[in-house]
Amino acid sequence: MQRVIEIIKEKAGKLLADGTVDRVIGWKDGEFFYDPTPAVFSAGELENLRYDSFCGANVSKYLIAETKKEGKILALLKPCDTYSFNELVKEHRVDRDKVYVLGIECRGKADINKIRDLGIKGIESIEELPGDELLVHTIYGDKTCKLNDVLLEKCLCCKSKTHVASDDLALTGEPMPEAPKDRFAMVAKLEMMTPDERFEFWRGELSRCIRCNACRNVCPACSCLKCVFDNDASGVASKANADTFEENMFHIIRAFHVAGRCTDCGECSRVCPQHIPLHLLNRKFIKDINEFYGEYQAGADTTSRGPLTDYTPDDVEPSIVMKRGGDQ
Amino acid sequence: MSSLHKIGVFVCWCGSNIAATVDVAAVAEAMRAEPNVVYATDYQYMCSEGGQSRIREAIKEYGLTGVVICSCSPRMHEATFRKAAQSAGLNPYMVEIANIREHCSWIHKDRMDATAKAIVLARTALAKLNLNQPLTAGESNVVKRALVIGGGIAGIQSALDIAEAGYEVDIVEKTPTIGGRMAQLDKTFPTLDCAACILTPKMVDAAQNEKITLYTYSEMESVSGFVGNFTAKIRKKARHVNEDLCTGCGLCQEKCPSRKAKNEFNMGLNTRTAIYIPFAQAIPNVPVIDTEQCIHFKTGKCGLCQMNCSAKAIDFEQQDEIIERQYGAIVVATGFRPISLERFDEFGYSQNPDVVTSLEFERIMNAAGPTKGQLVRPSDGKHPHCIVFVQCVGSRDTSGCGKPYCSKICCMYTAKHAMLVREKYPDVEVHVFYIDVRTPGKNFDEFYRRAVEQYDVDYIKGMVGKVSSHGDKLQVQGSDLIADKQIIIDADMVVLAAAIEPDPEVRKIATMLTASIDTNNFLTEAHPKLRPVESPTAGVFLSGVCQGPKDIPETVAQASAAAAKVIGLLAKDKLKRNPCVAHSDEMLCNGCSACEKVCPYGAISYMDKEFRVPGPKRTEIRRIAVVNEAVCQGCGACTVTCPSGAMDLKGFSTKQIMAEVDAICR
Amino acid sequence: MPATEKELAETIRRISGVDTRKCMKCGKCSGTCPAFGEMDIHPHKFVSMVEKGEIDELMQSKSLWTCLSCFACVERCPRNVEPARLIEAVRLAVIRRQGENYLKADQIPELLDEKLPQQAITSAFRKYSK
Amino acid sequence: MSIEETKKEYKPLIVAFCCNWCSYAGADLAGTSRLSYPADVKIIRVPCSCRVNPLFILRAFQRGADGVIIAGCHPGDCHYTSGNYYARRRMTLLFSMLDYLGIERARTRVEWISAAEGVKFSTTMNEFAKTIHELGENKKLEDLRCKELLK
Repeated sequence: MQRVIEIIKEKAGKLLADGTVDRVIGWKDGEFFYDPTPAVFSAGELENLRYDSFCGANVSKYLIAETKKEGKILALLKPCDTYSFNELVKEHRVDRDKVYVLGIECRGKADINKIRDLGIKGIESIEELPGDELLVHTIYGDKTCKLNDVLLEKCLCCKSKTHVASDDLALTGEPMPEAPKDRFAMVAKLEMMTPDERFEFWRGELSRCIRCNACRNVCPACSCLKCVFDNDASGVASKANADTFEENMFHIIRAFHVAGRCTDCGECSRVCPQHIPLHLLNRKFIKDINEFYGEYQAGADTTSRGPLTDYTPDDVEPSIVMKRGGDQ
Repeated sequence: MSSLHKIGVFVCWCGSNIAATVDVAAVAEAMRAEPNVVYATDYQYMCSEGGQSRIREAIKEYGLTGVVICSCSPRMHEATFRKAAQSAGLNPYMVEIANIREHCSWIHKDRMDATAKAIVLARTALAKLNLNQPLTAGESNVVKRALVIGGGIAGIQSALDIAEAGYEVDIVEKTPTIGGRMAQLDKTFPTLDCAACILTPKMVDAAQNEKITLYTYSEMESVSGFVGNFTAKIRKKARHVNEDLCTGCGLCQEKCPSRKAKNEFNMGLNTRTAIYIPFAQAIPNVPVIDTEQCIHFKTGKCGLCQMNCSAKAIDFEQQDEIIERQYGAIVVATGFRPISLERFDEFGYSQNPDVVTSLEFERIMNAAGPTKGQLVRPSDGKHPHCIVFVQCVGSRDTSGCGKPYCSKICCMYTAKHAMLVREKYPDVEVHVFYIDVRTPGKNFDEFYRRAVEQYDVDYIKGMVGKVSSHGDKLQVQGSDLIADKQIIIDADMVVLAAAIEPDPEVRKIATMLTASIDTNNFLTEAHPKLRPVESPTAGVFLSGVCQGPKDIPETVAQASAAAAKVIGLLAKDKLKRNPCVAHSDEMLCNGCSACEKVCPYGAISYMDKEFRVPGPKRTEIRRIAVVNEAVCQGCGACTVTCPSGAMDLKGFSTKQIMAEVDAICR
Repeated sequence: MPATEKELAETIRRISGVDTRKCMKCGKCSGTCPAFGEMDIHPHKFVSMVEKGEIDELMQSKSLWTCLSCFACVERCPRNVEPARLIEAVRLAVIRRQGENYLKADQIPELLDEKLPQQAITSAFRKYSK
Repeated sequence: MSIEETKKEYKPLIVAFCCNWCSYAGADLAGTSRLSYPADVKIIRVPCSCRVNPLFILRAFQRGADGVIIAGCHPGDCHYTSGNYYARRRMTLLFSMLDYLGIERARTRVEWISAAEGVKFSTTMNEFAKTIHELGENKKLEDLRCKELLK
């Protein structure tokens, strides 16, 4: 059976050759082998294109800048990336006409930390074996592990294996496994804690924040020309955490700004160097939106109104917060 | 920026209203110590000429760049102080009010607490003022044409007055004729003129006035725009009769074989044909085909009307027409209807045809009504010998079945009915159950007393508990509170003074106009006492019962008052706009369209604009939001939905509100 | 037990949950009452007496026990004043004060009437006994 | 009670955002009707409840507010037709988030108060002030740095 990277290269090559697109956005080797980096390739550079279990990065945000340029670009989008892509199209941030979307197969992406957590030390490189198995070359010899045991958080709760935007697909035909985990389980667990326990939990998590802004920079919804936190005129500008409240404020506002627009792509948590589970903030908003205003998946289409730019006269009152689960 | 400010603070005593609880001198002293404050004083009445001249003098003497006034609510005197500042050469939007009366001295008793709070409020106003920008109100044109929604006496009077002043007026009436409720009435209190005799000439005037255009059998489709520049779409429903050709001969009506429809004009007491003119004096005197009843529309057969019409006016193919027009002002005169009595089983209204509402009774007494003015029972056509009137049916009712308010007109029309019955039929015994008889109005109480003293109407202080059928009689059980007795009257007819409610259409229209409406569906005034004929939405005026229960004289007075307001507006060539509008910082705007989605006025549009950027390309095209300042009303919904903070509101900017928060939490 | 009539009136308002000030004195309760003829004090007067604090007279009235608790007055009142609830509360006050039941079990046989529904007896017993 | 004691008595700081058309006018009516509520409540006038940015609320807490209340026109009665509907969604989600972060739920509140509801304004503020008084000082969200600056 043909590997997906070969299908991608073949299709990309053809599209470049016939002039449909003049460049391709995908991934190339990064600093470390487990850290492939989004990159743009022109014809003739395709041999550097990489796609494997570590290509978790979502390239859709790069299309904002890319579609400002001349010509058409081929975007390699995993199913979850297509949601971000749609949301960006909806918000007029990406020019749909300048993108050729190749929806690519995804079997879930690996988290290097989870491989390390399995006790595998001195990792040098990893090879993918058929049957969703990973062959790990270490300085102590080769080890194997199951991809399913080392999935990224966002893949554990994969929202869909369907491409919601695509001009063509690159699939091997093998079924893509569905998500094994309920994505709101942790949110629900937190909700059932006492406020003091929740406060302690978040204090513990958020106080680790070093305000590196990685979450913001990677987030496809955080695509403002200038972030309010960088804008002196906004009155909330701050680059560093000067006190215990700053990171609360930053993360609440950031989550609020993307509420109703966040597709739950999970990039914020993936890139956080402090391993703060930032997706739990976004998922709280998503869970509330679903419960209060009906199921809504940002990026499922490019036309519907987001829940925060919409209303019904019979919406729940804010006092519902007083009546919900968890002790007070 | 803020360090360049020179601010004056003026603390008002409001006589003892503020000074009794707030140490005004201490407030002035505390403010004197604040940065940027170069002058602070207190004075007995800041709003008086003396107070205002102090402001003007201080602005000149100290070269003030801004003024904080600690006084009553800005809703009261903000405009006064802005004017005073402007006359001394200061931008009127460089004035901020600290509300130390309604929000402080009047609600706090402890002098220390109140003074401390007054100082905080003054500092808050100062913090905001430090960030104020001088604002200039833009101007917009005024379309010299008015729209009146509703063609009852209120709408007709407003339209006539506006036309009299020389402006074009359109009346939109949903029924096939103008005239409204008044056209259904028999006599009018307290003078007992016949309603038709005084109304129909006005209807004719409206029809013949060249400045007035009537759109009957028409409904409002949509309204957009703003004061001076509304755009309305009116749906002129298909009458299926060509208005230009029809001569109003009425032959079609005579020939129509479909005769089962309830006659709305007679409150369903008799029937009418499918093609019909609601009543003899209807304007326009052109019939309408009720397509639900018409045999041609139901089966494709018949067509008798068409065959008999020598003017060839019947047009089965006629379609609804949408008329789009610009207006400078809109008068709402949508009127009322009696409430449904479904929830008042105790009076047996639904079970017994001889229990009628007052409006039905009005039709029975009317010479042009279903009984030709003969007082007979609807059930058997017999002459009644005893009639019981019940007042306050569904009015002043907080149980949820009726309306909590007093319907205002029932006491008088019940007295009128009682009197008319007794005059025409002295053999009929008349009893009136009342809770209170409310007769404020010129010659009103005299009128009611005449019913009692001259016409011997039996007024019983008490309420009816139950009406039940006993043979061909109605047994009315009620209390007589003066005698402390429960009494039973065997009556032939019972007349219920049902509460009135605004026409339900008004809610739809209020939404179109963004005019506020209260829990009872009455339109809200801009000020209950001082601006009673204006809606809080600029350019929308209120006429008649849509604003609150009222009788004909009051309705006409309000209609003329609304017309005067409209004339005042249309007489202007330009209108000053509210400068507190949204604006978007194009350097921050992402063009994401979130603001457009939440804007209730459609004031935001987008454009592609070329921007300089670093790099080899030098420029790039970006999509940015643009606010139409003439349409924006300054709610600020866009400012919060904008993630980048590009959208801000002049006069209530993010920085200003943050500064207020900081000042309060200092 | 509250000492003064005024306090008692307050207690009655509280336990009945009736706000007597809402009454607009229309008399619809008395116009509705099927037991009006049996009463010495009529429903509308009940409300005003509680409002004025004239509780002692009320407690001794015949009406207190002739009210059928049919709740017609409650149903019809346009202001949600609920006179019958007030009457029930006064009744309760009497029972509490006297420490004895108005209706005793051994009295029931002599009151029995073929036409009387069982439920009425049970409900009366519940109402008039502690 | 000596002056010292008065000073020590806990005075909560409550920020109330009131829309110009309904709730601010309701507050005016409470004043005109002399319906008292604690001086702890300080009102900021905004054109509409939809002008209230979550930033303002967080900022108030950051600067030491113990409670924040937003008052607007009743749903359906907004002067701008729909502003309070948007505010309702925003505030529901924001309050739920604050609760999720462990901040006491009762510190934030939204009330719909019309221009005619002076009594409701006063009772709401009395109740809210009482709740906040019982909750005590807001320690979870306060920015200590701001307190330091004051000293």
